[in-house]
Amino acid sequence: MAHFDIGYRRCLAPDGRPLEALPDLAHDAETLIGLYRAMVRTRTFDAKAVALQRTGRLGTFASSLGQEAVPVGIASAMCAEDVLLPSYREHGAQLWRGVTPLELFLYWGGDERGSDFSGPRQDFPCCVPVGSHAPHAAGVALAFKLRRERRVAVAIFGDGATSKGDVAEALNIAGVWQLPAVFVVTNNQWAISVPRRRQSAAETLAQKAVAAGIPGEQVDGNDVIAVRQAAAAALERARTGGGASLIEAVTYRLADHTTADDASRYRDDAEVSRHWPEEPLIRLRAYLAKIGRWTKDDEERLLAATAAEIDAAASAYLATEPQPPESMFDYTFARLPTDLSGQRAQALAPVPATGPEPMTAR
Amino acid sequence: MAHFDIGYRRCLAPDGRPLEALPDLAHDAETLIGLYRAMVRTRTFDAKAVALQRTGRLGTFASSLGQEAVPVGIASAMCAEDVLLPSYREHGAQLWRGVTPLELFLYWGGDERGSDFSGPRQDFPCCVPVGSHAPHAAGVALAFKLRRERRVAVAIFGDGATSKGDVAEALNIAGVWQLPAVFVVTNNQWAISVPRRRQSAAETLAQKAVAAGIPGEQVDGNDVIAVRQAAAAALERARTGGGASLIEAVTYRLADHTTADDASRYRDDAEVSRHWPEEPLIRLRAYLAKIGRWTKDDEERLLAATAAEIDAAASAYLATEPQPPESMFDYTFARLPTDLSGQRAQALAPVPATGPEPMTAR
Amino acid sequence: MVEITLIQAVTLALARAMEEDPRVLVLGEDVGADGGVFRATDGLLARFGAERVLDTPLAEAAIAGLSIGLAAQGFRPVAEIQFTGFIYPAIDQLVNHASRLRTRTRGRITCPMVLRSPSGGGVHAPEHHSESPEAMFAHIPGLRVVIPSSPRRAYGMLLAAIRDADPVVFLEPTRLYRASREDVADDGAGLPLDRCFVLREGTDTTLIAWGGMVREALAAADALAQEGVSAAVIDVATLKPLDAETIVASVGKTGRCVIAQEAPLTGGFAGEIAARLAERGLMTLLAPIERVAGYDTVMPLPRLEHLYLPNAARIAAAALRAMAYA
Amino acid sequence: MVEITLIQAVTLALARAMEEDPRVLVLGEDVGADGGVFRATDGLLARFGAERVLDTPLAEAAIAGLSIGLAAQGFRPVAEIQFTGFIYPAIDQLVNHASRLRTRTRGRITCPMVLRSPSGGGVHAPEHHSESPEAMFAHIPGLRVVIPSSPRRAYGMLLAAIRDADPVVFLEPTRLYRASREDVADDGAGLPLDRCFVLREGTDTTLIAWGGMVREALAAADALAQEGVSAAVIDVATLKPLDAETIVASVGKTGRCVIAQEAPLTGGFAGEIAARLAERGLMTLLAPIERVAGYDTVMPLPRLEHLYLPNAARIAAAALRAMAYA
Ligand SMILES: Cc1ncc(C[n+]2csc(CCOP(=O)(O)OP(=O)(O)O)c2C)c(N)n1
Ligand SMILES: Cc1ncc(C[n+]2csc(CCOP(=O)(O)OP(=O)(O)O)c2C)c(N)n1
Ligand SMILES: [Mg+2]
Ligand SMILES: [Mg+2]
Repeated sequence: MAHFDIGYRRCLAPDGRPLEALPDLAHDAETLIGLYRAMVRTRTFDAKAVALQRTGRLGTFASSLGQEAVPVGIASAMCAEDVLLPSYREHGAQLWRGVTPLELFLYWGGDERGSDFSGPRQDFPCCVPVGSHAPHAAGVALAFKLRRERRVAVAIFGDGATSKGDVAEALNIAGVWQLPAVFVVTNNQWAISVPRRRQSAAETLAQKAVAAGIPGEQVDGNDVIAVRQAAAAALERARTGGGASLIEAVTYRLADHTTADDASRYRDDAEVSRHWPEEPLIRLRAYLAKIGRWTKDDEERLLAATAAEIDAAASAYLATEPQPPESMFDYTFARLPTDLSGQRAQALAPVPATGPEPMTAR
Repeated sequence: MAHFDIGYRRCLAPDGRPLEALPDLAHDAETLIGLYRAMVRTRTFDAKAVALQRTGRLGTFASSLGQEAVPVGIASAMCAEDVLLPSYREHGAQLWRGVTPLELFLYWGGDERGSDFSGPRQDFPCCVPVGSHAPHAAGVALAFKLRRERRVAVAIFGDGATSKGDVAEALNIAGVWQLPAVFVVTNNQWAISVPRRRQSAAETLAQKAVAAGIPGEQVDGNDVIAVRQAAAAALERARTGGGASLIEAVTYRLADHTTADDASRYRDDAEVSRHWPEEPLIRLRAYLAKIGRWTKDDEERLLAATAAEIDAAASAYLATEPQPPESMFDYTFARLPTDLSGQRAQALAPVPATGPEPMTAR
Repeated sequence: MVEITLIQAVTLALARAMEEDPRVLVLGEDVGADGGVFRATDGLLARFGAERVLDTPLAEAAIAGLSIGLAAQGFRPVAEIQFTGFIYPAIDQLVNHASRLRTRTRGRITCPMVLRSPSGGGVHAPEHHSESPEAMFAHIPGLRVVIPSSPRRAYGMLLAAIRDADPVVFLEPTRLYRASREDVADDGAGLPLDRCFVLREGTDTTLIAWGGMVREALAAADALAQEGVSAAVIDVATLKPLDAETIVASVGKTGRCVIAQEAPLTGGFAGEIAARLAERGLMTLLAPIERVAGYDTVMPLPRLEHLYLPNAARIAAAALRAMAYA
Repeated sequence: MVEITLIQAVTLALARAMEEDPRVLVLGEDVGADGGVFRATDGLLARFGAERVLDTPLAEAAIAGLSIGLAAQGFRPVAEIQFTGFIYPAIDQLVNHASRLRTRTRGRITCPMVLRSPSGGGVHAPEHHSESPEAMFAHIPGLRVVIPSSPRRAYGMLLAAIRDADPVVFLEPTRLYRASREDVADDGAGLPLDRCFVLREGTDTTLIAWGGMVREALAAADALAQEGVSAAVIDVATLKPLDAETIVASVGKTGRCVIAQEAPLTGGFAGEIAARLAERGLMTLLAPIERVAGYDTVMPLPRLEHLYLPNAARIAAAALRAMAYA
């Protein structure tokens, strides 16, 4: 016989009211302000990216509107030497870890240099094939374990990803090898048009951990304090030899799936409206205001500064020349094989080429 | 918060002593004798197949020695119109359902006609790529559900298979769509050389069900009464709209993985010896003897009859001419495409071909 | 008869097939209320209900595996893989099961299923959304591989694929989805799945293409005509089983050819066609067989995509190179 | 120097690589105590310990994915997929990640990993144990595809593959594992991964093969010699990147060729080689390019396997057909 419990963690109510005994973190206003700034920065980046896409100056983009507490909460609990393996909706975590807004714009603008992070050099690039980075996290964690480094691999993916075999395989291996890895499910209730309840009959997604014999926990993903606490606990466990765990952060995707999506085809505006009051910025701002650490002025200054930073990055992005044609070839292998050098020469020859078409599709 | 329990079912102790309150089935001696006969028949088939392989007259073969209670217990709880999706070690279930020993010999002898079952026409052939038939079971079950048929798809696979993404994907889908499917893990403690504890940190394999939100149960897989009871309950649930479930039958692989394997490389003989007293035939025979329904004479008559049947099938197998060369082509598509008819003609032309090499490798 | 796009033709064929055969089901990610990310299944949920239009969980291997189970049970599943960049987890099911259930069971269990997927680049899509892996599928015995390149062919070939008794991988060139319109009669008429389509006759050279490259080949033929070169254009359309006859016959007449594929050169299906010609048409060739293909590199992200994609200019240039021979 | 088999050469190379580079790890199903089902990793666990020889759970996609994570972190994982019939679930990781991490990150993250797998038929193995899917891998940009066909080449090419900075799919012809012995010096010398091996010079025709077909090509050359036909034999060995020069040069001299592959004909790598010849060597060809291949059918179960597999006789017959030309 075996028994399992899946816990749920929440520190602040949606209106910012503290619940029960708050963790120490909740009394560390400087840190909370840092988290708030990061969430605002993420939202500002998202808004700018959507605007650029709408005006044909960026490719298809996946906004994290309303989910900012998850990537920020997770990343803020990580050490610099840990490795992040994000999916495509974790700009918040990437920005926290030092990926620059310019790099992110480049990536989403269709330029590989955007994944050549100047900051966290070992972090993985965005993973588009859903869930397929989960096994990489196990591999990175195995590397840490074998080298006896106190580092942790952190993979973030969505509720939809939990249906993928890759994720189950990775969790299982991380479990049996007690790897220093933390897997985070950003349950934003939707995988494009498929609602959470039609993705799995599991009452929680945290219980995917049970299949792997690792701890699983659900957390209010709009409560950045709770997310960070859960992440800190999981990271600490991983760092000290306690093995892998799974965190399900329950949030809501307020935006369309991507700029190529029209969510009104499959969900009511009313549903979206119902979730707005629960979004994470309101909550932390209200709490900070309640404890006297955030004013309207602070807010305005922050918005202005963030907008200026992101706008400058956008301008730099728009001013960036495309890579030269040979860049197509020069990173395929460490050394260009003979068989490819002919193709390279051909591509560089002044052959007639049609110009780039306008950026439209998804 | 969510809670889960994984139960364990056992009816007879290894020495045949009844435990607690026995189910009705345990008092139905005719049925039990049928189960006993089926297990003996399975073991006889296995022994013959190994003997044929050892003498170069059969291909690589996977024996189910010691695990007979699982396939027999499961198959005996199924209805004829249910569909079985076996892996490669479920001869016991196939034989129960009407696949003939001759067909099984043909299959393991390298002849496709062995999968053209005369009996259960809709049962799937053996599945060699581990776990890859689990999604087929979900598809078959979906067909039943859509047609509103009271039928169940039953997939059987090993402890190793539970690490495969396919199995997790299939369980999850069967869960969310409440499909009439039963998934059975034959946990025989080994996946070739990898012991159960190094396959997963999960305390039980039954708890893989938790990830899918379906019921999971552990059962003593050497206790055919318990296996059949568990199967009957899961089948009934599936048949009456209650959805899918998972049964972990805990048993032990007494044989080498296959005839190509040498288990002494990775496990002690002592471990194997320790498990012999728990094997399923002893147990049921002892119980039947205890309740006065099985004698030495019965045993001898059964062994003789079974040996005669299996020997006859082996002779028929050995006397079966190979298929004609055109059989390679004639089942590739419903109608032979022009592009293939040229190849067919070429293959049938009296081209020089080397003869078959002796059967050796794994 | 109405002028419709290729994607609309796909929808029309799906609806027709579902109308005429209750065994036909549509399944995949977002095929229901969303109508598919490209709208291929738009309106089908409303019309045929949730038991025939199934939104699956996010699991491509299982989508293929489910389809196999359904097909084995007599349904005619038409599964959508959202982009071919995500089809790879389904390959195991295609190779090891879908394509060989018939042969493994000597015809007892069969697998009449269609796996549809938008394929190819040219639409400035994100990473992994511009793949052209058709050659991988064309190497799998027991599978048909079909790529339509016009609304009419999409309609007729999809109907034929759904009606076929065996598994079909049906790749739809994303960049042609809305590229042009054509009159398509919703008459339920299928098109053969073992025949190339000669789109244009010609005497000097034969341009051979499929999918997104067909439009480029036609444009190249126009350009060549300006230079006084008469180019035949063949849409291969069904890669497997291949209609080598039509190709060999055309090249037999013209003596020259250019085979265009969007996929990376090495190991692509253009190689197979070139090999067929080198085996069977060698003696009629006047010039080397030219292949115009993607480079053996990962397709660049959108900003440089146009430098990667073969186009009419490259095809025409290759044809002119060949014209330089006798 | 000792006479060893191909499988022993694999073991020797693995041990050597592990000895000389602590970053080299071996992982896969049953690679530990069991030493691999073919014994490729025999003795490595005892010698290098459980932190460098890892028995994985049964999950091929994850084996590839783990290797990617390890490689990104600077390890040099050598993963075993037990049979190529079970490699398909790993394709997604190879296509979408291993082969493109370098290009996606402009060289920031790389993926020096080797995926080894016994490949091909001819050993009377069960279903799904006789696959030859090399062409699928050879179509993936950013991947190397290597198939040794002798103990020495197995040793040298495996060492080179492990030392290579990029991912390599290393397919080992099962039927050659114990087919013959050869002196192999354990000198740590790698062999190039971008070069074909000319095993025999010849003047009338060129026999081109890889893997299990190399032995058949050599036997065919012997048979042809008896008929007075001088056949060069080339072991392609590295399919990607392809050394087209060596092949074109040989066929340029002989004017005729037979390309032998065990895989099904259509979409196989022989097509690529034929296409290269048709592009670059066309004008020197005296006869059509002959391909001898498996049929476009699922490989039959062992009882009929010998009827399916291309062999020396079929290769020789094709060569003689070509000899009939001028
Ligand atoms: C393997 C794979 N299949 C399909 C897709 C197409 N796709 C992109 S995002 C998405 C939904 C993902 O949902 P979820 O995992 O919940 O993440 P979210 O987008 O909500 O952040 C799908 C189906 C993909 N990228 N990868
Ligand atoms: C996908 C896949 N990978 C590897 C193999 C090779 N293989 C055959 S059986 C086996 C072990 C299976 O173990 P388990 O699932 O416990 O079943 P058992 O053999 O014990 O019945 C392996 C690795 C395979 N058949 N399929
Ligand atoms: Mg989601
Ligand atoms: Mg087992």
